[in-house]
Amino acid sequence: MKKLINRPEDVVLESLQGAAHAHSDLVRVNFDPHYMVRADAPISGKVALVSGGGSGHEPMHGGFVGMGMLDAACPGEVFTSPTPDQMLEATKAVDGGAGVVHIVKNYTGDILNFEMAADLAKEESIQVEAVVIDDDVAVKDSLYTAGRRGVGTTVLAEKICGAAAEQGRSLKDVADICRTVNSSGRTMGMALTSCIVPSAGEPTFQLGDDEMEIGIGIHGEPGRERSALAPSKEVVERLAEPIVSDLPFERGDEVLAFVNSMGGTPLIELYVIYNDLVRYLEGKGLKIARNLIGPYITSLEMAGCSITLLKLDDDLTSLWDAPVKTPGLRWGV
Amino acid sequence: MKKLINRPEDVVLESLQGAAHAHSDLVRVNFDPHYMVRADAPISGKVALVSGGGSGHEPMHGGFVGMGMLDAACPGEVFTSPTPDQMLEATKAVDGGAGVVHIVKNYTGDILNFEMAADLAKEESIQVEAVVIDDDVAVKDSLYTAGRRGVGTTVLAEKICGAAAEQGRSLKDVADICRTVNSSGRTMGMALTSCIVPSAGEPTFQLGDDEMEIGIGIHGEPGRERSALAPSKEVVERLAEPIVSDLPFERGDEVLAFVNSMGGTPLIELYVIYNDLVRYLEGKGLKIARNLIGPYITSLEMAGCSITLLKLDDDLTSLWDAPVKTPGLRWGV
Amino acid sequence: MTIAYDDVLRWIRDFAAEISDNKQYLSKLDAAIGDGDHGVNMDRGMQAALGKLDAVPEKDVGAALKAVGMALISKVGGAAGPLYGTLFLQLGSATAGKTELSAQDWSSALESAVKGVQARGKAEPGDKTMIDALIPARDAFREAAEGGVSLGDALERSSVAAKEGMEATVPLVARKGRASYLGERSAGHQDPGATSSHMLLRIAAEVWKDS
Amino acid sequence: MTIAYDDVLRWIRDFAAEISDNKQYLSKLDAAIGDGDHGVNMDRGMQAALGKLDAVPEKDVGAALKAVGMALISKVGGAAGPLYGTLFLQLGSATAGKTELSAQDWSSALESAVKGVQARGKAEPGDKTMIDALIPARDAFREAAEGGVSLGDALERSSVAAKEGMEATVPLVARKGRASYLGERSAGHQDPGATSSHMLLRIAAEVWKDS
Ligand SMILES: Nc1ncnc2c1ncn2[C@@H]1O[C@H](COP(=O)(O)OP(=O)(O)O)[C@@H](O)[C@H]1O
Ligand SMILES: Nc1ncnc2c1ncn2[C@@H]1O[C@H](COP(=O)(O)OP(=O)(O)O)[C@@H](O)[C@H]1O
Ligand SMILES: [Mg+2]
Ligand SMILES: [Mg+2]
Ligand SMILES: [Mg+2]
Ligand SMILES: [Mg+2]
Repeated sequence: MKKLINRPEDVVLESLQGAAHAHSDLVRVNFDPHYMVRADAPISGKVALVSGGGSGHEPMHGGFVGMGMLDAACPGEVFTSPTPDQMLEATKAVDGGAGVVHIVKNYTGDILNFEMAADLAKEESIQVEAVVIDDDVAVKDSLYTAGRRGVGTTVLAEKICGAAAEQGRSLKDVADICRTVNSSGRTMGMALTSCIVPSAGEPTFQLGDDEMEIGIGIHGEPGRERSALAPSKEVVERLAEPIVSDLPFERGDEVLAFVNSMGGTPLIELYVIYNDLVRYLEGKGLKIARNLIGPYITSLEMAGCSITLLKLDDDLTSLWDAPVKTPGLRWGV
Repeated sequence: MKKLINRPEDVVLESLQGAAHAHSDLVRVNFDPHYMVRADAPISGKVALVSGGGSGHEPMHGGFVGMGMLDAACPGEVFTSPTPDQMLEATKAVDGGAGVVHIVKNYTGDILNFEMAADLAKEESIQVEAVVIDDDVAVKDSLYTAGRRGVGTTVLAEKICGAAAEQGRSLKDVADICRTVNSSGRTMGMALTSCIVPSAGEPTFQLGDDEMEIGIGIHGEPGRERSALAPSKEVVERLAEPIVSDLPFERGDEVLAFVNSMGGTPLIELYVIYNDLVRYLEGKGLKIARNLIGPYITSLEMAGCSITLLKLDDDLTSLWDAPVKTPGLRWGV
Repeated sequence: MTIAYDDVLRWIRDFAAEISDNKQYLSKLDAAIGDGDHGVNMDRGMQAALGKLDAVPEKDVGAALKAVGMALISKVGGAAGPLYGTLFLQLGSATAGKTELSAQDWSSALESAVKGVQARGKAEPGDKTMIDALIPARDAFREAAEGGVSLGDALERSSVAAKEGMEATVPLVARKGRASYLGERSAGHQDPGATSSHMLLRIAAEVWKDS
Repeated sequence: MTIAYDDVLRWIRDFAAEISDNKQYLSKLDAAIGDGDHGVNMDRGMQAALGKLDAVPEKDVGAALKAVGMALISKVGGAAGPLYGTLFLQLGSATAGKTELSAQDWSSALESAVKGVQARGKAEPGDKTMIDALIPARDAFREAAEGGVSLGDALERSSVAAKEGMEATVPLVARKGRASYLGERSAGHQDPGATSSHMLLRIAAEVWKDS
C-alpha cells in the first residue's frame, strides 16, 4: 500500500486536523465526536444543512462546509458512515432555530445512523428533515436492493440547497429543492483501478491490466459489469446513455454536466471525457448550460470517473450560480 | 496503460477542446497553434502575463488563465515544452501595449523555445520580459546542471504577478515581483509511483512496492534518491528540511505553504501531509499565514506530492489575497 | 443452569477477542461483496465496548449489555453499528437489572434483539444479512430450551443453527446492504455480518457451555 | 563527387523513416535519464518536415533544409526542437541557393550547424548531449575531406566518429538538459540526442555513399 499517511488508523483524524489548520477562516472542527461546522455557525433564523458520510470522498463533505453550502459535515471512518452522536452534536451546533436538513446518501449505514440521529435531535426539539439522495443509475432492480446509491448528485444538492438556505428559504422549501435536485439528477461511475482502504492495506477488488469496471459506487465496491478497457468516447457513451434514458430528458433541455474524478484520474483526462460528453449530448439535443469538472466526490486514490447530469430550470440555475465560499468550492464572493 | 483517453496522440488536443467547451466564459482557445487567452484579452494598458510548458501538469497553466492570473497559456505536447510560434501568437494576442511578461520554468526546452519567441516578439515591437522560475531544491550542484527546475513556485508566481498586473503595475514592476517570488519560494517533490506518458504507454521509471522516489521533478523524471517508503511525518521532514535550510527563513517569518498533489494522491492524504507540515514548521518557528492544498501542478497520474514554501511580506500577501477568476483558482470575485 | 454476570462479561470479552483475531478475515469477506470494512468496524466498536465495561454498575447484566450497545452505536458507524448496537441495546433492555440469566431469560432476550435488528434494518430471511444467522439461532435456542435440553446444549444447537444460516448465505443473492448492488455477482460469497453473528453465538456456546 | 538535390531529399526522408522506426527506442533512452519523449518529439517534427518538402522552390538545397528547420521549430518543442531546428536552419543558410553540395559545402554547412547548436544550447563536449556526437562527426569529416579522401569515405568516417561520440556518452555524467538533474545516476546510459544525431550522420553516409 502506497499512501502518504502515518498509521492507517490515524488517517481520518490527522486529515481532519490538517483541514482544521488549513481552513480556520472558513470552518471550525470538533474532535471526538468529529464534525466540522462553518465558522459563523449557528446562523439565527437560517435553515441549516448537515451532511456526512464515510471519509475517503474528499473534498466531500467537509470541503463543502461554508457560506452558501453546508453548515456542518460529519466524517466517518474511511467508507464507513459516521455515527448518530456525531450527527446529533453537529445538528445542535448549527441549528439556528429554523430547522435542519439532513442530506443523506442512500446507503444502509448512512440511513440507519442518520435516522437514529434525527430521532435524538427531535427529542431535543430540533426540527429535522432528512432528504435521501439516490441518483446512481448503475443500480438496477432497486426493488431488490437497498435502492440506488447516493453519488455525484449529492455535491450538486449540497451547493444548490446551501444557496437556497442562504437566501432564507424555509425548512420545507429547502428540503423540497433537495428532493427536486435528487429527482432531476442521475449519475454513473466507472473505475480503472481499485482503491485501497488504509486499514485493509490491499485493493478492495482486482482488475486486470486490460479491464475496467462499469457502474461502480464510491466505496471501492465493485460495479455491476467488468469489461475490456475502451476509449473515452465509448466510456462516455456507456455512462451517459443509462443516465439520459433514465431521466426523461427532452431535446432542448438544459443540463448541468458534472465530470468527476474518482481520485486518481487527473484533470487532463477529465477534459478529454468532457469533450466526448459535449459531443454525445449534442447528439441527444441536450445543452450543457453549466459544468463542474474535477475531483469532488472521490474514492480515495481510485482511477476512474463518474458523470452526473442534472436537469436545470431557472431556479436551480440561479441557485447554482449563487456565491459559495468553502474549502472545496468557491465563487462569486 | 489505463487512461481515460482516445488515441494517445490526441490527448492534448481533445483535452484542450474539452477545456474550451467548459470554460468559454473565462477563456478563448486557439487551435494550431494551440494557446489559450482570457476571454477579454487584450486588455489595453495592462501588462500581460504569458506562461506555458508541456501538458500533463493540469490545471497549470491553462487552468490559470483568467482575471487576476495569466493572460495566456501555451500548452505543449505532454511534458514537452511548447514551440515559439505558439508563444509568439499568444504574446501578440494578449499584448495591450504595456508589455508582456513570459513566466518560464527552468528547463532547457522551455528556455530555448521562449527565447526564440521573445526574439520574434521583439522584432514585432512587443516589449517582453522573461522571468525564469527555478525553485526546486532537489537539484543540487546547479553549476553542473541545467540549473534548478521550475516547479511549485510557478503557480504562486502566476497568481501573485497576475494580481500585480491587474492593479496596473508596470512591466518592470511585475517582472520584479516575479523575480522576488522566485527568490522567496522553494519546492521539493516526491513520488510514490511513476506516471505514464500516453505516447510511451509504460511507466517512465520503475519503483518497487516498498519504494519511493525523493526529489522528483514534474515530468515523470526520476529523482535524486530512491528510498524505502516512510510515514508522512518523515516524508514531510525530508521535503521541508532542504527547503527551510536553503532559504534564509528566520523564526517568526510568515510563509505561504503549498501542498501539491502530483495527480494521483488524493486530498485526504494532502491534509495528513499538511498536518505534519504545520507541526514541522511550528518547530522551526515559522508561521503559515496562507496555504494552498490540492492538485495544481501535476505529473499526469503520478502519486506523490510536493511542498512549496514562499516567504511572504505584506505586498505578496495582499497580492495573493487579491481576486482571481480562472478555471483552476477562484476567489474574491 | 444459569449464566452468571461474570459469564456475560467473559462472553463480551471473548467475542471482542474473536473479532480482533478475525478482523482481516471479516473485512476480506466484506471486500468481496461490500466495502471491505466489516472486521475493522466491529473491532473498533468492540474495543470501545471493553473500555466501557468497567464503568458498569455492579453485576447488572442489562447495564453491561446496554453499555456495549451504546459503544457500538457511537463507534462503529456503517450498517453494522446501528444493527449490532440495537442488538445489544435490546439484549440489555430485556435483561435490565438481572444479575444472572436463565435459559428463558436468554431466549426472550434473543427474541427482542432479533426483533430490534429487523425493525431497524428491515431485512427478511434470505436477504443475505446477519438476520440469516440470527433467526435460525434464535429459533433453535427457543425450541431446544422449550424441549427441556440443558442450557449448554441449547446454546450449542443455537450456535450450530447460526453456522448453518451463515453458510446458507453463500449461494444467496443479496437484497439488503451494500452487497445488493452487486446483483447476481453477490452469489457465491458468505455474508460478513452473518459471519460475525455466528461468532457471537458460537462464543456464547463456548463460554457458557458449563453453565 | 557531389551530393545532388534529390540526394538531400532522400537523406531527409530516410532520416525521418529511421526516426520513425526508432521512435520507441529513442524515447526509451530518454526515459532512463530524461522524460521519455525524445523519439516521439523527433518523429512528430520529421513527419511535419516531410509535409513541407513539396512546397520547396525547385532544387534549392538550402530552402529544403530551412523548411525542415522551420518545421522542427514549430512542431517539436522541448530541447530538441530549437536545437535540431537551429541545426537544419544553419545547414540551410550555409547552402542557400545551391542545387548540389561539394565536400567543402558539406563541411562548412556542418561547421555552422554545430556552431548554431552550441550557441543556442551552450553545451560543451563531455556534457552528454547531441554535441558529443556532432563535434567528432564534424571534425572527422573536415579532416578526411581536407586529407583528400572520397566524399563517400569522408561521410563514412564522420558517421563512425558520431557513433564513437555517441557511445562515449554512456559513462558521462550529464551537465546539460534534463539528464543533468540525475547527477551521478545519469552515468551508464547513452544520451538520446547523441543517438539521434548519430542516426542523422549515419543515414547521410548510407544515402550518399556513392555520391
Ligand atoms: N438492512 C440490513 N439488515 C440487517 N443486516 C444488514 C443490513 N444491511 C447490511 N447488513 C449487514 O451488515 C453487514 C455489513 O456491515 P459493515 O460492512 O460493517 O457495514 P457497511 O456495509 O456500512 O460497510 C452485512 O454483511 C450484512 O450482514
Ligand atoms: N543544452 C543542450 N545542448 C545540446 N543538446 C542538448 C541540450 N540539452 C539537451 N540536449 C539534447 O536534447 C536531448 C533531449 O531531447 P528531448 O527529449 O527531445 O527534449 P526534452 O529534454 O525537452 O524532453 C538530450 O538527449 C540532449 O542530447
Ligand atoms: Mg462501510
Ligand atoms: Mg520533454
Ligand atoms: Mg462494509
Ligand atoms: Mg525528453
